[in-house]
Amino acid sequence: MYVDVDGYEGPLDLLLDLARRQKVDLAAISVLALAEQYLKFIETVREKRIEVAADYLVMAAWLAYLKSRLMVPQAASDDEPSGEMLAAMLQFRLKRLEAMRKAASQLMNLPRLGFQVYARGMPEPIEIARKSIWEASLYDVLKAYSGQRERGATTEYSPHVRTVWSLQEAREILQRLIGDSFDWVPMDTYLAQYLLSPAERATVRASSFASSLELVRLGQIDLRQTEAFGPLFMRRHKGDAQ
Amino acid sequence: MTDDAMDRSEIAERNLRILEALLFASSEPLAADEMAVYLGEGAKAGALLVELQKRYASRGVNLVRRGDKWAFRTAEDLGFLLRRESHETRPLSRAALETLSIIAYHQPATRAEIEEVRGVATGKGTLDILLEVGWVRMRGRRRTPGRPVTYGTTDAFLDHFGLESLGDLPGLDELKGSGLLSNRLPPSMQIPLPFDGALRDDEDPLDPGDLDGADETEHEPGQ
Amino acid sequence: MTDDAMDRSEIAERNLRILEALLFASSEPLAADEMAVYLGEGAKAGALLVELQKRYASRGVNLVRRGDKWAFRTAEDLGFLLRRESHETRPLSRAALETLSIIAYHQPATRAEIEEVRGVATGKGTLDILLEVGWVRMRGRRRTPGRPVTYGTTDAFLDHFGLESLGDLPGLDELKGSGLLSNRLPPSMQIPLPFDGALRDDEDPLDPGDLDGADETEHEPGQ
Repeated sequence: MYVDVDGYEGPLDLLLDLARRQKVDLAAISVLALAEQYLKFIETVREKRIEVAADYLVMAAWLAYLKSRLMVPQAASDDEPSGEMLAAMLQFRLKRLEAMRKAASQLMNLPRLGFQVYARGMPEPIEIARKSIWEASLYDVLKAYSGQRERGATTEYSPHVRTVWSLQEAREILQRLIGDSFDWVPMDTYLAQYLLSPAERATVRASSFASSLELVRLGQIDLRQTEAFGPLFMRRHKGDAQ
Repeated sequence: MTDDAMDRSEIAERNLRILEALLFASSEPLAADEMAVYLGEGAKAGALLVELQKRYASRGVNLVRRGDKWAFRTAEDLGFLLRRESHETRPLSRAALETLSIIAYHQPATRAEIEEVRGVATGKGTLDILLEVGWVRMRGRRRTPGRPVTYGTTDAFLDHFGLESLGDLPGLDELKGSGLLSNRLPPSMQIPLPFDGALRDDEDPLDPGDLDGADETEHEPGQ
Repeated sequence: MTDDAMDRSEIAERNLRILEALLFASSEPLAADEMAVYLGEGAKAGALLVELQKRYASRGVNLVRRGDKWAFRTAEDLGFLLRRESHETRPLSRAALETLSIIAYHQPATRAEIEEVRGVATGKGTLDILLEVGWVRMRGRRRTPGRPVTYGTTDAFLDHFGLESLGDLPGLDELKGSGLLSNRLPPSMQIPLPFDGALRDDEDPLDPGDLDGADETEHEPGQ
């Protein structure tokens, strides 16, 4: 969770404020003193058990490093930037931030539109008469035509939905009709009432036959046919008697 | 010019500048009284406004009086600057495309005939657009009860779609060949030969007034 | 004066009137090109605008230049008269203000560069507000790893702050001299100037979709 440290906008802002308290030109500040002040400030804040945002801690670590570079004489073989170089960099960043702050306030002090300078209060809008140019290609026209004719054709040739007996349906009906009858009865007799409609005859027979085979497999009924294309007889399976 | 006179003209100029700025920035016309409070003491707003009006009389913007209020307005002769025509290309709607294609193949076709092929009622706007674009025209009136208007295509239609004549519209076999029509269509299906010659035997000429922009009224789709 | 010369001056007057009318009618600055189409053939909009600017220089309303555009605005010295009470806009936050000035002086600038100057992550909403007000725009993408979006100011920014061009930014020369617009130390090497022209060598155009209101996503401050 980010906790704003006393209303500062980040570590650089805090540093800038501390530097200003030195009451000297930024070019003349003591970076070493500034680093110490910053570290002390962060320490105080942490003692108050205020959580400090990571940015501030990163800066603190960097300043501690800077401090050590400034205080310890550089070895000749040292590849790292000198303390003076780091200090100058920090000074530059502070000056740059301060300059941008100043620029911002100068900007806001300019004669601004709507504050010191005004635009026409009653602008006269330009009326635009929109004229459409319609676009279509021959392909679009042909596609539109074909599409419609196909739509028309399909609806013409699918006039009615046929009743289809599902296998499940046929099986339930057969089980109900055969019931406990152990007499051989032709399938068509059982289905007589459903075979009246010529449109449904085929589906009723086909589904019932398929279901009866399933019922035989389950050992619920027996099937018998005495001759080719002869009537199909069904009865309840004997072994299944109660 | 005496010093005094110069001062006075300087003061007048300053007051004129103030009036200009006030009138320019105001979002509504201003009365002389309203503006007077911004002027130097003793200034006569009315007289200054008349002076300002004179100065702008020949400019592109004039100071005009509306009742007892004043405002800057574009000079009347330059009003055309504020009206602009914009041309935008827009694709034809699907309904318009369908209607156009039916008229193209089935012409002369009445609105009822178009609707029969489309399977939906044709909104008034759809035919209007096609008439306005100039691709469709009213040909005549069918000699049947209700005397419905017959529609056909125009030369502009041929021109736009790059056709030399209606005979160039692809027929059934060509539409099938190009894949636009499927091959599974019933053999009974036919595509008419479009006809855009003179009036047919079952067509009367249009009634006087038919072309005055009024659409046929005999047939309003009930939806 | 010869007839020819008179004709020419009449034509010029007419063109000036047209420019006046167009510029008065619009509350937004207009580009010379936009207006040129309304002028007579061969008219030089640029020269005419400079002439018009001269004529209005001492008036209560001035013709001002904002980037490539022109607009009539009330004279700065009369601002105190026109101050409107109702014009209460929420002032920009300090963060937004700083971000604006960094973008103005360092443009084109990426979010990382803005954060480098401020020394703090840019909260969500800071850049958004500037984009929404219309003072800042996404210019392109920097041709560096991650292709960060580059930000710059808009014509509306110039218009709002009454700047003819970015060269008029207050204190710019001083900042240039001190090297504070540089990203690098020492500042003597190269001093970048705020730049709102076409894309630079190290900028790519924005990706499609960049301007759909979505902010760049490649850089989300972790806080």
